[in-house]
Amino acid sequence: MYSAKVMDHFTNPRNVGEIPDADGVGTEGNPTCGDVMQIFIKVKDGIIIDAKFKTFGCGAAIAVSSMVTEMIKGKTLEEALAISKEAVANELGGLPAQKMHCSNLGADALKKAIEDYKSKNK
Amino acid sequence: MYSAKVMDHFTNPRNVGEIPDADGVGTEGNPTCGDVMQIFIKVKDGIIIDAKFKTFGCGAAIAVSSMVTEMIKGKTLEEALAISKEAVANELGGLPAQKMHCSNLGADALKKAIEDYKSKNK
Amino acid sequence: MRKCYFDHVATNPLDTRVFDAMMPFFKEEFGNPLSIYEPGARAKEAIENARAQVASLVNSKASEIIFTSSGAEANNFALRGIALSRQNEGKHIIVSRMEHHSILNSARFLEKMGFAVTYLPVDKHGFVDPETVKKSITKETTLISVIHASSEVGTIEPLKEIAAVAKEKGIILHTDAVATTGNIPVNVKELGVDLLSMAAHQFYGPKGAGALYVREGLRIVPLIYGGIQENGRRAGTENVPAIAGMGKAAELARDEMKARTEHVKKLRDKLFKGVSNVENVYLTGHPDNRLPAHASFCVEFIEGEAMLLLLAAKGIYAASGSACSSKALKASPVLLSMGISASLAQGSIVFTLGKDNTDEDIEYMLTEFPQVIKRLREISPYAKGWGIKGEGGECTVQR
Amino acid sequence: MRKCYFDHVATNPLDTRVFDAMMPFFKEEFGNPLSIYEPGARAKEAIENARAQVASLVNSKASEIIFTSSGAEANNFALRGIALSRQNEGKHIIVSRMEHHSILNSARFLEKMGFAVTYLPVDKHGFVDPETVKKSITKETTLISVIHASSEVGTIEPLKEIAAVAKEKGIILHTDAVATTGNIPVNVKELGVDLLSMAAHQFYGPKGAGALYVREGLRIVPLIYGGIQENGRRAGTENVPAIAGMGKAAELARDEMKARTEHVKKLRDKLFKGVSNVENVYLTGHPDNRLPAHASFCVEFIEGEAMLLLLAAKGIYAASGSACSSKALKASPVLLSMGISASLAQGSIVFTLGKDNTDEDIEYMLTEFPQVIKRLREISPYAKGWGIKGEGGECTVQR
Ligand SMILES: Cc1ncc(COP(=O)(O)O)c(C=O)c1O
Ligand SMILES: Cc1ncc(COP(=O)(O)O)c(C=O)c1O
Repeated sequence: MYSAKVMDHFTNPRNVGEIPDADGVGTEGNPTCGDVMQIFIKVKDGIIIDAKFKTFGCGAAIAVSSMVTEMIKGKTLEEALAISKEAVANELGGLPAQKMHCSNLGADALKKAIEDYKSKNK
Repeated sequence: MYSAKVMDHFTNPRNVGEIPDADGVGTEGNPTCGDVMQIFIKVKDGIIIDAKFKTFGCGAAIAVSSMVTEMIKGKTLEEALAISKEAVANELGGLPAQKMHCSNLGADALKKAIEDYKSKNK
Repeated sequence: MRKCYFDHVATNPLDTRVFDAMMPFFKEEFGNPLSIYEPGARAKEAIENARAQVASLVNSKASEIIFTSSGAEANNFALRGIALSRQNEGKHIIVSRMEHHSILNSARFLEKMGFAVTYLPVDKHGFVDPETVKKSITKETTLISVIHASSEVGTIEPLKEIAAVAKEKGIILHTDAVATTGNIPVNVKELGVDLLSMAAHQFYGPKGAGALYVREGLRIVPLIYGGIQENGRRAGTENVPAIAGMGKAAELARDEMKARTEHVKKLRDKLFKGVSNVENVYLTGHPDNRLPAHASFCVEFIEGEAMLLLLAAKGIYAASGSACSSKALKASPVLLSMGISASLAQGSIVFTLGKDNTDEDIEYMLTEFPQVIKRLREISPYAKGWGIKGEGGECTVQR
Repeated sequence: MRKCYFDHVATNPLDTRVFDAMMPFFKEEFGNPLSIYEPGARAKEAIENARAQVASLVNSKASEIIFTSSGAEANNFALRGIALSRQNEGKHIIVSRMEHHSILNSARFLEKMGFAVTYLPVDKHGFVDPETVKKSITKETTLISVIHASSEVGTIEPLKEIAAVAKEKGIILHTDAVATTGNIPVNVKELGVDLLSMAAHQFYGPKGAGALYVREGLRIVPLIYGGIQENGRRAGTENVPAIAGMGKAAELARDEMKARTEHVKKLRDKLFKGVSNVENVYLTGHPDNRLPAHASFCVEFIEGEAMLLLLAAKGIYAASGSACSSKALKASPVLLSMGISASLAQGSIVFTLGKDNTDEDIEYMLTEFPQVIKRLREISPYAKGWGIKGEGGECTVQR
């Protein structure tokens, strides 16, 4: 069902956890009907220097969270904002069709985290 | 499907043929929808001394004809008239339900042969 | 005693290679294809592999193949599924008089549900006339179903021409290709059909697996509701080994079709020639435009079941459309619709050959069959004077 | 790595003895049961033999058993076949919210055809209340369908009491006994049902064979029309090997039921005990009045598919009713109807044991499962502070 890369990120997720003094936190999803992702970022000079996540959800949701946090580290906020759902899925070697929309919340949670950072640093 | 006795009478039918100078001939059935039996009898002193048949029809019809002609030889006309469809079927070790009514015409053809004889000898 | 199986239209023997392809899915790989763990995933893979194989046999996309449990299920599904899905556009369907019971009785069910059904007449060879199809179409017509080839008389219908008529009028066309798929080329694109039924056991595959081709984009109401198997179009835990077997059988049929056809046609023509020596035996169906393995006759003055039994006693297995040999005790409606009289139809006998039949089988049959006819004619009140002719008689339907 | 198959509710492994009983009908005895010659007759005999074996398992007459291709087909057949055959008497049917999709979606189809359907609520254990059934009955009601036991939560319904209500009102009662037949005693007379669905692959029989018990004298409209197979009630060339296998599986289930039940119940209770040590894991369904091989839970703070995948990586195969693990992406309606919240239902996990599971399987599972939970809770935003408790927690649904 899942690609080897998805299974790798699911079974050995990178960046699990919270950042207590995060510069931005974004949550996306809804536990009553599916997955919930929470992304924590640490930003320095407009660059994401650390990222962590907590996720309630299926294998795809956990792999997506892991992948997104990997992808954004070292990126500028603008570069990070440009990451699309498709980009995450591609990086994972693809996701099953029915998982594309409901479990691929990483980019959305990330956007919220960046917005959170920006609203705090206006 | 058929009992061993039916198969025996079907594959080795007794009394096949016509009696050119028959005392009575009876035909029952309809070739457009099923079986037709023709029974020929020779009568002496009220006793059936010979019987033959010709049949167009399935295995059951042929076996029934063979059996009926066997059963009536040596019998009085009254005894022969008393032979029922069930009696023929029993003598054959039973017939499949759907064959009981449509292929078991031997007793009817026999009755017609006896009537034919009687009408000629009034 | 020699055994000659000449009833391939009833069902085929299972090809050993097909059985081998089924084997793993009985025991080790027993998982449910819906399950997300490995054994389930392998069962799923087997099904998708089979789907591609079946699609390749009929030149469709894999996603256009829905597996069923039999040809009859595929036919019920097609007829009722399309009639229902399009009932807002009209409640008239057209079927031919050559159809299998599973189409005819589905049509009758639809009649009870308020649909109008036209039963297309056929000519003496069993052909449906595309012109008649055209004339039968009304504003209410949503579906036409015409069999690809009759299993009873072998006649192959002019489907392309019928498809042209259907297309012109924007009407869905289904064909029951149970007797043809795997036996002669079946190409959904070339035929121009929207739906097509098939059954694995008709091409050396297992019993318990059939399929319906449904052209992409066509909406069909399920026959069996439930889970999301077959994309929600046919529920029920999949019969994985049977489906895997159907796939393998489809692959073999595609690869070996030409050789198989040549083989059975040669034997069948030998059979035709031999039987033409018997007087008052009439070929049913068209002499040339017919299934290559199919030889069907009406034998005058005698009845089919009696022939079958005497042949079987000699190890020769065949079929008949006589009233007495059907458990419903009705003469084959197909034979009657071709204008064959009920009494001649009583003498129906059908030999359908297969890849494993041999020249010797045919020779054996050609010595036994005339004797069976002779024996039964000796018993028949109608056959005075008839028997085996010395020279060739005419071997066509003469009514 | 140890492989623990704990998903018997999805499908069972095929018993070797069952496979052996099927074998002859793949190759040598491939004849069509309708044929009148010997090979066909032996196939027919195999089917009738299997019919008697299945009848004996559920205490019916052989003539009351109709073979189908699956449990889903039997359910569709029952619901629609009875609703249609009795539609002149009324167009209202009653089903419970515990039903399988094949019942629920058939009911929805009937709604589209103009029937009214009542969906019976259930309590927190999943029980249908016979009083509620009684109150739901109207003058129009013709059919009630209540599952014998839920495959999702294991709860066994009070069918006898429901049958008493149905009988009093002269209403036909169907039960989906797919999860029970062959696993616990199923006696159509004692249960008092008029129709009962079953599937061979749920008691170590093959996929591709199911059956519907239809009480003698009850008229039912066919689902699959065609020839005269199954007395004209279910058309299609019979899947002879699968049917023969279902018969053998029924015979074995009857003979070995007691021993199998004792075995799985012992293992299941050990599993219950072990899992009760994990905090915030709730048993679903009734703790006692449930299928003996059935252990189902909701694990708080984490999601079912993720558990399934991590368990599968350890060779442990289970099922879940979570939205993410269903391809329809909906949480199990059964769990929701029992009052379990959608977010708790996301943590659904179901272990169903079988005769070949061992003590060691359970011990292995009891070491791996808590670790899987722990790992996922570490990732979960909701599980702060939760993990494995040292002592026994309460193991029942607490909502
Ligand atoms: C309770 C219940 N009913 C019906 C079915 C459908 O049976 P099948 O998968 O054989 O079609 C299942 C499936 O396992 C089931 O568990
Ligand atoms: C032309 C045709 N259609 C449909 C069927 C029904 O197929 P099945 O017996 O697989 O249900 C048959 C049976 O052999 C057939 O010959």
